[in-house]
Amino acid sequence: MNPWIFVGVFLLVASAVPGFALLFAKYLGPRKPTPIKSETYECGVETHGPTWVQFKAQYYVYALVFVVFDVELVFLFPWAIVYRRLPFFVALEGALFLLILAGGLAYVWSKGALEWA
Amino acid sequence: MIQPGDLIASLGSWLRGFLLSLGLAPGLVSVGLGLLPAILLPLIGLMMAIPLIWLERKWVARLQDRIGPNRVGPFGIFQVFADMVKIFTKEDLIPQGADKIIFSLAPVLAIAGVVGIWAVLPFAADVYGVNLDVGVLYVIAVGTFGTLAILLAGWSSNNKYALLGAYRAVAQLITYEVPMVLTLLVPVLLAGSMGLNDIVRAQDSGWFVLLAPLAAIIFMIAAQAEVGRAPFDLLEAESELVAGFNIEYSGMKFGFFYVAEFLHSFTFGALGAAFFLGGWLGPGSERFPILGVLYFLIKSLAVYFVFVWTRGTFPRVRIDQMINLSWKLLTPTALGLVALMAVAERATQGTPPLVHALVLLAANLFVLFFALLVMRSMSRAARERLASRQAGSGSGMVAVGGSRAPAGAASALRD
Amino acid sequence: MLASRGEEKMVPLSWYLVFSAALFSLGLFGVLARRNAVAILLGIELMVNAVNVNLVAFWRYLAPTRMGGQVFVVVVFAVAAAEAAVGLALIISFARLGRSVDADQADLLHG
Amino acid sequence: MSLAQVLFLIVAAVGLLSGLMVVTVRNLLHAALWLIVALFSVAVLFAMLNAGFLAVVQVVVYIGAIAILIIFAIMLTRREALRAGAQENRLWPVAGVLCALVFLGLAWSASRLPGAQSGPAQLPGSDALVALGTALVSPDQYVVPFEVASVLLLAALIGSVVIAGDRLRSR
Repeated sequence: MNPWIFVGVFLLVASAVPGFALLFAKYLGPRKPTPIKSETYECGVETHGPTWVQFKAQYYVYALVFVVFDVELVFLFPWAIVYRRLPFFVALEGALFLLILAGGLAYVWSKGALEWA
Repeated sequence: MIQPGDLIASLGSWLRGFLLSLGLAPGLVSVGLGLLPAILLPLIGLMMAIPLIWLERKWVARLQDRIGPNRVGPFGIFQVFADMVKIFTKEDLIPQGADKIIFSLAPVLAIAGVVGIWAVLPFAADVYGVNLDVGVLYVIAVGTFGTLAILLAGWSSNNKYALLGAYRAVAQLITYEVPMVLTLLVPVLLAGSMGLNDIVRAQDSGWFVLLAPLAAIIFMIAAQAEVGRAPFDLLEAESELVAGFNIEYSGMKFGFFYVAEFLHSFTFGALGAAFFLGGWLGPGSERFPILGVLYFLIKSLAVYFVFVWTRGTFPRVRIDQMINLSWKLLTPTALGLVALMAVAERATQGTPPLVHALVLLAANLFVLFFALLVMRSMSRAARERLASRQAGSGSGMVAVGGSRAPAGAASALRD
Repeated sequence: MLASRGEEKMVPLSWYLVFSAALFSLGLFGVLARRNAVAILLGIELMVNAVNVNLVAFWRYLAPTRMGGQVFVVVVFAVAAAEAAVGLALIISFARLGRSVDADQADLLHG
Repeated sequence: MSLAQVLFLIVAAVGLLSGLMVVTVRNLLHAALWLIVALFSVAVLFAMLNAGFLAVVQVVVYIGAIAILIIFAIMLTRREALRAGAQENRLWPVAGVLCALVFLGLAWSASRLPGAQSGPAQLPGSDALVALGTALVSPDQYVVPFEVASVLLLAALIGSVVIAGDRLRSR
């Protein structure tokens, strides 16, 4: 049997159970909505202006660096499981791959893109 | 002498016989029995949250010189059930302007993103959901649903603080995913497989924590940040963001985020046990699967305890410190470690196990020493720059952000 | 293993190809019809995914012993990530210039 | 109809429906979320095609990284997007007809392909993951594309930080 069938059923159950629990809780609890109750919560102060505050663009740069790192690292996994069966320079190949990554990190760092401020 | 029977296997064969006696087709029975764990395991995983929440609350309370829950039942063990009753019967509030479907979807995703990992956890030699050949990557993939859940929760709440909390949370999660993935490469390198059960088996000759202690340490730090607990609880910093991304959630939906957090911490404990502490390995675990499960649980709880200990002890770090710790300390260190470990591992292939272990250990210590050396010189430079700036007040702009951070990182690591 | 239980009826290769063609066309429609540059990028992602489905289906049905199909998909992943990173950076940079995210307005180099 | 076929049809329907939503929904963030659903159904198709590694990588790379990057970008450019008027080009019906023609052409040629109605080939007994890893790093196979891809990603990182970084910083 394809192991992914198991994974599929597992994930289905893992998301169906909380889903049903939510439905259950919805009908179990009281429901008396009032305008005050459903207001946006800001510790009692009335909310002011649009929710979509301009957010710090720095978050985007982290996401950018993350994407590149994530993609490269994922491709190291197939290398990691075979490199022992292959000649020695294959290990060096992976190390070279990591070195390219380190170069990218060093560039981004020196460019100041990792600074929070 | 009691027959060393496998409890689960005998139960399974009994069930199979029972179902066949009911007159069901054999093919259907074996498919159904194969999928039975897929239905039971997530339920068990969710149920695990009940004792875990009680245990952790008691632990943290003792660490902080409090008593913790002690009202409902002996030692407060029924506190969680009381909470469950309360949470089930609370009103289901949806704030105005919220994106209703996404608002309700986010907690479900958060739970699925944690419980999904349990599909590949190796509880004992033959007790596991499925031994995927891409197990480690599967763990990372399922984890991305947790990130998505937080982003959706923050976005759909129509609340500024929720949105800010979600941005912070996502920045933190993706930042710490890089060193996490890097350190997960180390067990894969050493075991030559991505299946979690294969990784456990590969530790028969020595736990990976002995071969790669530095990887284990980085894994622990990154895991703590991935779960988002103190000292990395910026995503729900009460004093700054009210409650972070889940501010508008109440009742059962909040309960799911809460449960997901506790389960996530324990699940990372279980992963740490499987990757670095030999999982279910132990005397007699091959013959008695129940012993293997016991070993695995004990080791998981041990790692989990370290997480709880950290949570109960440290104050929250600043956001720039948090970001810098990952990008400027953990990631470069992990990069160097993986590269060096790969070369060292390949070079010592075929040598006696002791030599092999010692070489790998030396590689770890070398990387650790080098990282600490660089960090020390950097924080010294930062201190000097700070001192000179205070001396000649306002003598030009000085970039502070990057230099202050390693000092924070240093103190985080030293402790 | 769903697809290799000999007696059962299999999913024929053409189903995958038709699915991928439909997904590709949807992506193409997004690229052609949308004005927002980010939306155009979403369409491109759909098209790339359609191509990937084709590659994997051909690998599985025609040449499962040679890993070329899977390697090609891996490279496509890398290219897609690079494309998204640079494309979005361009769009954000353009939006920050105080202009819009409308792809028709991106005519800075227009003499 | 067999179980595999039913499963395929469900997954394909979900994928196409969400693909349609991606290109038609007005709210860009909803479009991005539908894109995630479409990407996930493609991952399920990969798993059904016995390409487990690619299925997992699809989730990690596309949903975990690229989709989040896109959502961040949408949030960053939201003000500018609101200012823009119509979502569609004036000529969108033409585009629709064109795409329908493309689909018909592709589907027609796909059905005429030799072996299009055939079942899957026999999987080799050996571990596909090991084969993939070997193929990626063996010099006589695909090591050059593999390393070039990593250099490409490095170039993308540098390029996008240069493009976006300074502009973001100066704000």
